[in-house]
Amino acid sequence: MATEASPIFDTDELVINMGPQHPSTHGVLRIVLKLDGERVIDADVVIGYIHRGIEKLSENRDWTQIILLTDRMDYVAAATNNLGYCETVEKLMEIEVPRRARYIRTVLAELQRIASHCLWLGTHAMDIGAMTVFLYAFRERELILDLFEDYCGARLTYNSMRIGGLPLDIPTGWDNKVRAFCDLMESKIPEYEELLTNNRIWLERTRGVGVISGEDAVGLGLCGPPLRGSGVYRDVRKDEPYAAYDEFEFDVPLGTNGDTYDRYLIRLEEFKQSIRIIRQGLDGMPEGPVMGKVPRLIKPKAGETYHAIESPKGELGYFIVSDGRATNPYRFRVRPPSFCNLQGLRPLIVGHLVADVVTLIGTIDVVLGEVDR
Amino acid sequence: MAEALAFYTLSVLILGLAVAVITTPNTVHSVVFLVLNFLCVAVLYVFLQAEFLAVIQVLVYAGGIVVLYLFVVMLVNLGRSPEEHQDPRRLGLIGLGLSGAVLLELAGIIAYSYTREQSPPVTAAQASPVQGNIEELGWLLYTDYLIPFEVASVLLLVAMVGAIVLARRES
Amino acid sequence: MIETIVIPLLKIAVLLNAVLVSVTFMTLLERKVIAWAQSRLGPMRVGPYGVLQAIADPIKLILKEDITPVKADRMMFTLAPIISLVPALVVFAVVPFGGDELFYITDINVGLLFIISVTSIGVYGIILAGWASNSKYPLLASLRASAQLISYEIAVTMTLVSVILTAGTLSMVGIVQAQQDSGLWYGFVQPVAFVLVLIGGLAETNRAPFDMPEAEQELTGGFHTEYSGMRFALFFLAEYANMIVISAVVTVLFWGGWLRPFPSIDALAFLDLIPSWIWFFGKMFVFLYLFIWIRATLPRYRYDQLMRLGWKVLIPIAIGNIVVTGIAKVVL
Amino acid sequence: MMEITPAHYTILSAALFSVGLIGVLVRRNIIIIFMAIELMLNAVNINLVAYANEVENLVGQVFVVFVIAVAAAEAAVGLGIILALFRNKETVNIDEMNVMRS
Repeated sequence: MATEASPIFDTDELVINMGPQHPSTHGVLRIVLKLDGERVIDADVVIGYIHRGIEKLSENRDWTQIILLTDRMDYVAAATNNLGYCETVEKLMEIEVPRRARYIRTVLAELQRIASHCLWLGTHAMDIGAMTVFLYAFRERELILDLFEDYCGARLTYNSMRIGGLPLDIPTGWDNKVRAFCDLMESKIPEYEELLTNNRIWLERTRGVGVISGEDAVGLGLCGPPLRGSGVYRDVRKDEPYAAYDEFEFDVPLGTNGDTYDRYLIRLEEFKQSIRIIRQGLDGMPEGPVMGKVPRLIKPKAGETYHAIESPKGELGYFIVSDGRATNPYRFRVRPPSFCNLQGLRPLIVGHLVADVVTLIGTIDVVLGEVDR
Repeated sequence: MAEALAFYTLSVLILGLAVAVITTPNTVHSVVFLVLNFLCVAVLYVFLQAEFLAVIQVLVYAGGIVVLYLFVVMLVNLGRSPEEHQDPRRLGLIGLGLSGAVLLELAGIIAYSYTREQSPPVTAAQASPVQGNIEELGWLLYTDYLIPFEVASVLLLVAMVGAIVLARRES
Repeated sequence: MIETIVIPLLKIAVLLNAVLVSVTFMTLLERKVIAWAQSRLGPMRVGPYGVLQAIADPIKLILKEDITPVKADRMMFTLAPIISLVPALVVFAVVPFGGDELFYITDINVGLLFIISVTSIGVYGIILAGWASNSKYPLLASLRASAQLISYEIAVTMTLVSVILTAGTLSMVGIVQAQQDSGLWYGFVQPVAFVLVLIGGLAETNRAPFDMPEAEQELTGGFHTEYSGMRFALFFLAEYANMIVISAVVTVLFWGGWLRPFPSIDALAFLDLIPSWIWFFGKMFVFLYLFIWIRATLPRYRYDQLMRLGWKVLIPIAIGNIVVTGIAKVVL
Repeated sequence: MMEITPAHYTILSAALFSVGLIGVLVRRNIIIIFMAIELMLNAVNINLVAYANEVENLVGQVFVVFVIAVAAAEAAVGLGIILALFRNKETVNIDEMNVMRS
């Protein structure tokens, strides 16, 4: 009887409102979907539900206070936000950061990348229905949060860096804990791969879904794993090295098809590359101070600068203007990778099925706190 | 006694549900009443020693055909009730009267036939090599009624193709 | 009078209670097993090792406010959960839990067909729930669900034909006895049919990886999004009762029902010391565990992939299986 | 009254048939009309099964199998037509479906 039933499904044009309260829009994203049966014929991505005015707030805080505001943008990767901001101000003020501080910063940033990717992997797999991967990934993320707690006392919003270096040196024995974590993490990655990489259903759900060509990806201004998934070589860590990345060896994984599966493989590979960087950082950790010579009152001379780093989600840039008189920025603007990647969502989901919409929200890895700021 | 009780209960249910089907303004409710009606008819078949038909009634009618109706009712999402527009040439009362006449006529035929002497059954029970309702039915279907059976299957195939062609949208 | 009315009624009462109680413990089992698979503990607070959670959950659901949306169709909104639960319970009438007459309510000559046809009524519960909620997500989910159920019902029914051909009877007790006579469980005679029925059963009970109708991540909760309290609990009961039905049917059809392993080998006769119903429940438990295990492991299929699997893979294989069985039956 | 004869079934069947007929003649929703036709088919089936039981001959039941098959075919095609009509005319009222009337 159902032979007749299948084709008649696509008679109605239905407008449904996905979010802002929806279990898989990763916070408060809202998508107005126009459906033809199960197929999406148009989508309207609505953002702004978690706008807190971080940029405007920052223009009324002094330079050090802004660090803890940046924690609250990409709240699953606070350390990289801190890093980007501090480096921008250092660039503006031409402060030399001690080598040890740069090493520790790199290690922290890479740990943060693993934590962020763990969260992405868990929720992405959960969206596609593999609920066990979610808890496995969160189990490892928990260990990283413990490491951060050991280092700075906080588990989510670290406020872990200062302009000119770091507030604290690493505690005794911390490097061994990190090494032990790296070994553990390396043994856990095959566990994820076993559940997903060669799983027929996972392949069917991700391969050929949300394909975006390299040209289109560049045209849409994508960055980070979604851009590299389409085979475009762009990684701020390599192109414009910051912190201590120019001293380390690591590979930048590239995709070929630009589909969801490629983006998944790339992020899995980035786990391994991050572990490699962390190990190099710990092994080659130089002795010395962790704080550079910074004036007591931070007051950059008039000027403007843009500085970008590679956050787990892509190119995170800060554009800061100082008028040279006040102890707060004249203009503070963030280029959040999630926001730019979210641009790609509409072209990605049009033409796909409803079930793919959640896959595609997952694959571009957005954090709404960063999109809306 | 028990049989009579069951028969009258079922009859009341079947007729009541049938009336509900054709009088309910909401089409979805109509469909649900239709399902219940078919289920009652299936129970009636069990009383008539036709277990296989009872099951088929539930499986094909209630579980298959009526689901299709429900689909169509849900897809044909009406902005206005079809009863709002009436063709002036339509004569509803005459329809009602005609139906009543048919009922009377049927009742008359039944009453008349029972005033006459009962004729003996046309055919005696056919000797069948197998026992049991399903087995005998299967035997009949695959021996005496093989060709009608095949024709029915072709009919279903044709209907399936036809339905796909009709319901499909030109793209 | 006692023979025809009291004893069957008693049996029905016992069976219904047993099913409902085992459903509540099924939910606990599911939570525990999935928790172990995910290296956590699962419910631990109520009673020792969280055992009483199975009782706490129903109490919570009963006490919760039962909300009917203003724009919902009241009658159908109430009727839908009942329609989906009743068929799930009715089919237990013909499931033989043991060899003795005490262990089944009735053995009718169309037992297997009865199960197929009665479960096909359950789809109305889902469609009507989606329609009566008067909300878009449930409607979408219920359309998905009904198409899925009907498609897989065809696949499963087609597959069962080959089992019926092998057994030569439609009666559930008869099928087990046929396995006893042939000395082989049909799982070994009809392995393809077994796999097909298992896959189809997963799909018909809306279990992972075919749980699209209630895909929380896509459709916020599926056809029962608007339901709460006891009416939601009825859907829940129906889903788990259906799981038990599928496990029982697979056990009867393919794994010898209440028979011990290798029923034809006399050397293993000491296994008969274990009562037949324990064999039955043991086998059933394996399949229930398998369902939960699959849910913890696999991602979810997409709607179109699911339909493709049903129509282009399962049904052709099922038809092929019928042909092969028929030829084998004639040749042997 | 207490003994149920085929006459009882025939009367039930006649009544059911008439109800179906009223539905076909009076209602204007084409889906309801289709359902009324199904009711009429069922009325006929009841009759066939009742007499098959009475004369202990299964031919009546065989006929019911065919009726059900035909009903399935009719429903599939009929509902396909309804959908096609609905797409073109946005109505299920048979009074408005008068394309073939000159």
